[in-house]
Amino acid sequence: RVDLVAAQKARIAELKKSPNTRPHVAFVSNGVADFWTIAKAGAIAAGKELGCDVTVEFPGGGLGDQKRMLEDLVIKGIDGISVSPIDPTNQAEVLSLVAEKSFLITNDSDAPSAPRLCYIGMDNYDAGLMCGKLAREGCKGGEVAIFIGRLEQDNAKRRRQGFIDGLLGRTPDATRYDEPAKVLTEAGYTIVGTWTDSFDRAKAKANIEDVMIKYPKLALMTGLFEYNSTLAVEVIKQLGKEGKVQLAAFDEGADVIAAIKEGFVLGTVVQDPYGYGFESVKVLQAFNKGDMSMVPANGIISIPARVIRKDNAESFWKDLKAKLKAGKEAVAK
Amino acid sequence: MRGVGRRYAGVTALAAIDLEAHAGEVLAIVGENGAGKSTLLKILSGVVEPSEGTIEVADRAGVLRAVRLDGVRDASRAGIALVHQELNLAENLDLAGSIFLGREPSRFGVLDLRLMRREAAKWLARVGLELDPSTLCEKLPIAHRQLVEIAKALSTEARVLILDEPTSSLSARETERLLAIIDELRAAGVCIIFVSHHLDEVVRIADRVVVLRDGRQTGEFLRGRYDRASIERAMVGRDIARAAPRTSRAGEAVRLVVDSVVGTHHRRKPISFDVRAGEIVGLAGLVGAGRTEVLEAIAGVVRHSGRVTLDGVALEGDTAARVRRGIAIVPEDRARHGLFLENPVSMNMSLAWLDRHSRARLVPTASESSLVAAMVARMQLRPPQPRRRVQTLSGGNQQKTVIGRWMAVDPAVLLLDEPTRGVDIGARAEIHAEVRRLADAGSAVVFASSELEEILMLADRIIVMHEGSIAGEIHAQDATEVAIMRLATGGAPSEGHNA
Amino acid sequence: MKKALGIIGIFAAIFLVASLYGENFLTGINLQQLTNRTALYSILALGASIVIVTGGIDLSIGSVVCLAGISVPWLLVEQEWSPWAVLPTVLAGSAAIGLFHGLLITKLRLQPFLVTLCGLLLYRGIARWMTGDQSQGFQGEFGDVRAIALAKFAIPGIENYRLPATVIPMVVLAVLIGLFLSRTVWGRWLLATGRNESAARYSGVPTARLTTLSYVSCSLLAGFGGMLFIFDIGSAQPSDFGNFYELYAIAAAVLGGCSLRGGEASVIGVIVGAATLQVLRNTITLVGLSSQLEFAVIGAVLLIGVAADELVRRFTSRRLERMGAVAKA
Amino acid sequence: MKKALGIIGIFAAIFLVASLYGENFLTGINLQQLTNRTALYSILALGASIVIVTGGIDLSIGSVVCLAGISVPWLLVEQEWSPWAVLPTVLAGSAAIGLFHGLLITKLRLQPFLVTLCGLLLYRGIARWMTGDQSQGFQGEFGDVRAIALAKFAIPGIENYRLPATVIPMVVLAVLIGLFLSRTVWGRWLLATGRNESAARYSGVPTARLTTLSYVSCSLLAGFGGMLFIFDIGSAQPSDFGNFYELYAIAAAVLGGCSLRGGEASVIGVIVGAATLQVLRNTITLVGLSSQLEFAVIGAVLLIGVAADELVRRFTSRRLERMGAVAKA
Ligand SMILES: Nc1ncnc2c1ncn2[C@@H]1O[C@H](COP(=O)(O)OP(=O)(O)OP(=O)(O)O)[C@@H](O)[C@H]1O
Ligand SMILES: Nc1ncnc2c1ncn2[C@@H]1O[C@H](COP(=O)(O)OP(=O)(O)OP(=O)(O)O)[C@@H](O)[C@H]1O
Ligand SMILES: [Mg+2]
Ligand SMILES: [Mg+2]
Repeated sequence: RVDLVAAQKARIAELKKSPNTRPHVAFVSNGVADFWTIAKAGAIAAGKELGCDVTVEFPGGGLGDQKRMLEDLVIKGIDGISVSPIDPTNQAEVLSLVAEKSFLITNDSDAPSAPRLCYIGMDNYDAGLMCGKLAREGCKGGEVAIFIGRLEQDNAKRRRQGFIDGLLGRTPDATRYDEPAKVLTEAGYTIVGTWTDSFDRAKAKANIEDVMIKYPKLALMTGLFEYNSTLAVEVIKQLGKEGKVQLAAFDEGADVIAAIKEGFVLGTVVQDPYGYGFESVKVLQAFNKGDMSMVPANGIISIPARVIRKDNAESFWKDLKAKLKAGKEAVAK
Repeated sequence: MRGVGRRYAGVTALAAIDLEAHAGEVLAIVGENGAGKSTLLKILSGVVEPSEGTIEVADRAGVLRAVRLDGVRDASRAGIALVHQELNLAENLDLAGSIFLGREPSRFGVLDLRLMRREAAKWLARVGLELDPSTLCEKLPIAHRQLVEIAKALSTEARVLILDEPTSSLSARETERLLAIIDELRAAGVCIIFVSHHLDEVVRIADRVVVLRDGRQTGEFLRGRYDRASIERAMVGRDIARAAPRTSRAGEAVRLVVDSVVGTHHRRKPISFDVRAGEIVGLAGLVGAGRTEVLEAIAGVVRHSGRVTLDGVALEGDTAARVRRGIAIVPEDRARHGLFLENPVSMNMSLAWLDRHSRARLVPTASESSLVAAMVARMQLRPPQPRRRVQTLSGGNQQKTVIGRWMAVDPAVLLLDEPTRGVDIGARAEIHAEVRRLADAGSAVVFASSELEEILMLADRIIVMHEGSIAGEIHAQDATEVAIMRLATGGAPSEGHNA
Repeated sequence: MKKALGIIGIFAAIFLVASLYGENFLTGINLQQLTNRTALYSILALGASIVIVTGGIDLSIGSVVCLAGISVPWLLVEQEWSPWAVLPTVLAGSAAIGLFHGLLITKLRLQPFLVTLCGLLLYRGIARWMTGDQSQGFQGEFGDVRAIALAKFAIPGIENYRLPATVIPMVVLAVLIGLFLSRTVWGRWLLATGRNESAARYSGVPTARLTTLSYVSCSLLAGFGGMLFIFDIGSAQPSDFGNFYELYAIAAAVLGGCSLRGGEASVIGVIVGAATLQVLRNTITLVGLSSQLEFAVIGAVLLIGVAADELVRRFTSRRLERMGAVAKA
Repeated sequence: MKKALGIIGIFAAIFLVASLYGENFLTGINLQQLTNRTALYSILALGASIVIVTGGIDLSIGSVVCLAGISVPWLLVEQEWSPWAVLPTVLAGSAAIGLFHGLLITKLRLQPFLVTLCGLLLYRGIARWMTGDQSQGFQGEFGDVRAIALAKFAIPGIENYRLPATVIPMVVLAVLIGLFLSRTVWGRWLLATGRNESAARYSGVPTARLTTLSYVSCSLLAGFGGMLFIFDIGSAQPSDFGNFYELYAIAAAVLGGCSLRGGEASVIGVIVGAATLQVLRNTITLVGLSSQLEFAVIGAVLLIGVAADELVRRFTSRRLERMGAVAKA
């Protein structure tokens, strides 16, 4: 690993003398989601602004698909890849392959043990913590249900743990792990369970409905993936439970933002996927010019999450729309 | 028909046929297997397109007009109906549904079920089937299905009725009835074209007989100007040898014992009989008498109670286990239970042989092809091409293929259900000779046939069945059609014929 | 009806278990949601069963659900079409997809499995490309259009349960298809074609046209179902919306007594089949099993159910046989 | 061989386009990766084709891949079994799954579609439950075991291309299955069973045993394939590993000339079919089409390919008929 990092650095030093005039870099997500289309807009915008070619890939079929895309990109002769590894501990080979033939950086979820030159993003545990605190402010106790697409990816686990720790007011510790199957009763809250849906939205919606039926006194929900929150808003409206069940949301679903403005959702924690895409391309472009100066010593370029509440929802939404529009136009060209 | 011909890749099934058929006439078409009879009829009914030639049909006013028969609908519009050689029923429909399939009485697309059932009952009665029109077809034995098809063709009240071997799976009583119907239709001015290998029927009913050979018309006989032998000669090109009577097998060891067998399928009464080495036993009876079920029980195709023993050892297990012991069964419905239609003749013929002649379970390719070549010659398959798909063979040649499969292995017990259904007279004699040869070598043979003529020709001993039980036994030398029929219809056995 | 008995038994057993062990299973609101879900999936399953009757199969149902469903908010919100234009366009498009399948299968004689598998890939691909992988939603608007699927009708005398509007198309379709199959000429022809295509052809049945019709109906229902799904869910992501729905639809049809060899169908069975799957999923949540176990439980319960059904059937038929034999003797 | 001609033509066309327009398509390293992926998917497709030959279908392939694949690192890493125990256990377990399917299908006469669909749900459910939905990986260890799938052999005289070890099982299996089907009595029986089950039974073929055998082989190969996949990928998530692989496997088999009605197979065709799918996916990335379009392109290309194949076939057979006629005239 050390060798590969050093080798990449040496190649960057080399490039200082003869910079790559128009590098071709890639941004690889960990799946298909709106989150990633925003990131794509950022990456494309950066490519346009900085003068490099950008390929964006969304692997729809899990680990195997991501591996294949990375291999094919390397074969294609790409000049740098920013990837959101699905399972960093076990993807050592393919990440090393990228580092060997190209430049490797990570975004959204980190792979500290891989030979990556830097990580762009934030800590999902911290974001979860923010969401938990938001929930704690708005709801003083009672039954709580957690909805999440699936639990096996690292970022999901950390986000969930952060939420729990924030809600229950524990001292932050990212290594803690509460079994999803166990009912947690602590500090006046009862976390009745965590429900997953493997990205099937009809199923996700059914989960929320079923849980609200099973626990008529449910006080608070959280949807830790974008669509979980969107669907929670939908179900609350359909069952007429506005104000009776609180929701601490995640990500920037349009319906969620609208509901925050209306006032029956406490708020949402948003990351900055646009920033992930933009920074990724910017950093990779710099590497190709022989410049490593923007990488801090700890290798983490932090793009923190934000909490959106009723007061800043409107301005956030306008800004996001503008960025997306610019991204789409860039893709069209 | 003028200059009608049909070619398939590699063969000319039919060439330059000129044919006329008149209203109120019964035209019989005869010929060896593969002569092109079915092809001719299919062209007439719009199922197959001719490669060349034209067809003219008289309209209601009696004026001939050239028609293009593209599909069955055109043909039925022109007043033509066909009963196919092979069964063609959608078995998930009831009898009424089958009879009216394609032209259901309806109002705005909604079925008039009552009218349908009533009409269907009428047509079923016409062919002598006293069944509830709402019975499902899949419950019927093959002969009844054939009658349903005939009822269906009759119900179209077509001006040209075409029957392709309608009697091949019927027994004497149904055949009589069909011939009577044909007579009535002729009197009503319907033009009837029919194909049969049973020349006595042809002689009795046809006004005119056309002989086909290798796709060409080789002879035409008018009523009263021919006899059976002359047709045979025109068809086969030689006289057919009559088999010599066989010697008695009374002294041989008993090979097959059937002891109080009841098939669970149709709940019959217990059946018991035994067969000696070298003996050929014929099962006679009317449609539905239970012959098929007896044969299928022996072969283990249907579950049964009671015991079947071969050479003193009980036969147990499924068909695979029994076939390994030397049982062989030629089923009644060759297309469904006998053949792999999309596969070549060679695969169909060598299937049973392989199991016994493989070394280390490997297919002995060279000896397989020589075996198949030998069997094709022995069964006189036409065309003699082992690589031809069975689907493209004529009905009779398909039957020879199924029988050939078992002839290749010299089974200890050969069970034949309607062994020569659709087989021409020449080939029938050859098949009979093969069966006798097998028996002479010590096998036990049991066969069921609806053709009394065949029973009398082939059997050493005749077991007559009636409504699921054995009505009596007759030795070949005492047997007459009358005696068999009396037993088969449930009448008391006459003196001296009872075994 | 007889064919549906098996699945009705399985359904009853599951329903009983759910009533006993599922928290709040027998509440009006839960039954209301279940009715709604059953209606949505039934519409797909009815479509699948029409194709299965002809002995064919349609693997593209899920992708058509996705493409048609996604198109509705995409056209309304992004392209700003009027609802009056969107709904007919989407339905016509779905029917066109079915026509395309039908023609490939009957004219070119390609295998249905292959054609509709390519369809599965193709339509999802088109949906993803069309939307740029962006999830599509109504953004809180078009409440009036969505009411088609979201409306609930109070039933006098019953508390807490309001009848979901989606039941109406389900019942209408079920009755129509049921009557179509058992009472119309074409339905007859469809059944005959499924069981023995050449027999039907020899009887003058336009088999190619009927087969095509069945694919058109299936895709049309899938498209219609897709619309109702998106109205119900509110938004969807093109890469995962409708994934595996063809399997649920086909499973419901097969559970309901359709044979994949063709020629058999039971409309009631299909609906009970769809309901069984939904009650099972609901029960798993209400009983409190982890959602990881959901798949395992559904698979196991269905397998045990059909195996038990078969064994019961055998046992009774053997008893009948024996009784008959005794009566005869 | 003749059955495989169509897919060979399609493959050749795609390969040509890829060579012309794909960046670095014809490099050793790319061809090496393609060989490896083709080998992995071929193993599944060969299994699928054995079941298809009998006229059956196995929808559980992807889930068996998942369960078997996930079990390997789970047993090695979490349960700390020795590799010598793990591999035989996993293979035996896979075979047991096939046996279970085969018995349900032959003894209880349940529909293969239904049985294996339940299997699809069940085995994935078991995998998810067993691992608690945690992704399983080798955590950088067990390099020696993984070498089974990861080893690459230099070929003297060829640069930049090293032959992936996975090709060995693929070739061995292909040759064995090819010989089995064409040269052994059992193979002959299997084909006969697929063509006409009842005719086979009347001919003394032990059809039930052979059908069961085919399901055992299919699941065994799926399990073996799953092992190779996980060795290759290094880790997998129980909720998505192997999703849709049954469709890829069946598609490869059908493209390769297997008829879903049974009785026909071409081993070469199946492998070329699997290779076609892999080259297509690779080409899409190398040409630089967006991954959103991947599905659409695969679906469209396959559909056009099989349609063209059919048209060519018809045209030539019509010509042959006419030529035959001329020769005779
Ligand atoms: N689809 C086909 N493809 C190729 N050859 C065919 C096809 N159908 C029929 N033939 C050939 O045409 C010839 C005539 O067949 P046809 O079925 O008309 O004979 P047939 O006189 O009815 O015989 P049988 O008495 O045995 O029924 C045969 O040689 C047969 O092999
Ligand atoms: N109730 C039934 N259900 C299903 N199949 C039936 C039923 N009755 C008859 N069959 C079918 O009919 C076939 C003929 O049966 P059976 O043994 O009763 O008559 P048979 O004496 O051989 O008459 P045939 O002259 O028609 O050959 C059976 O093999 C079976 O396939
Ligand atoms: Mg004929
Ligand atoms: Mg019989």
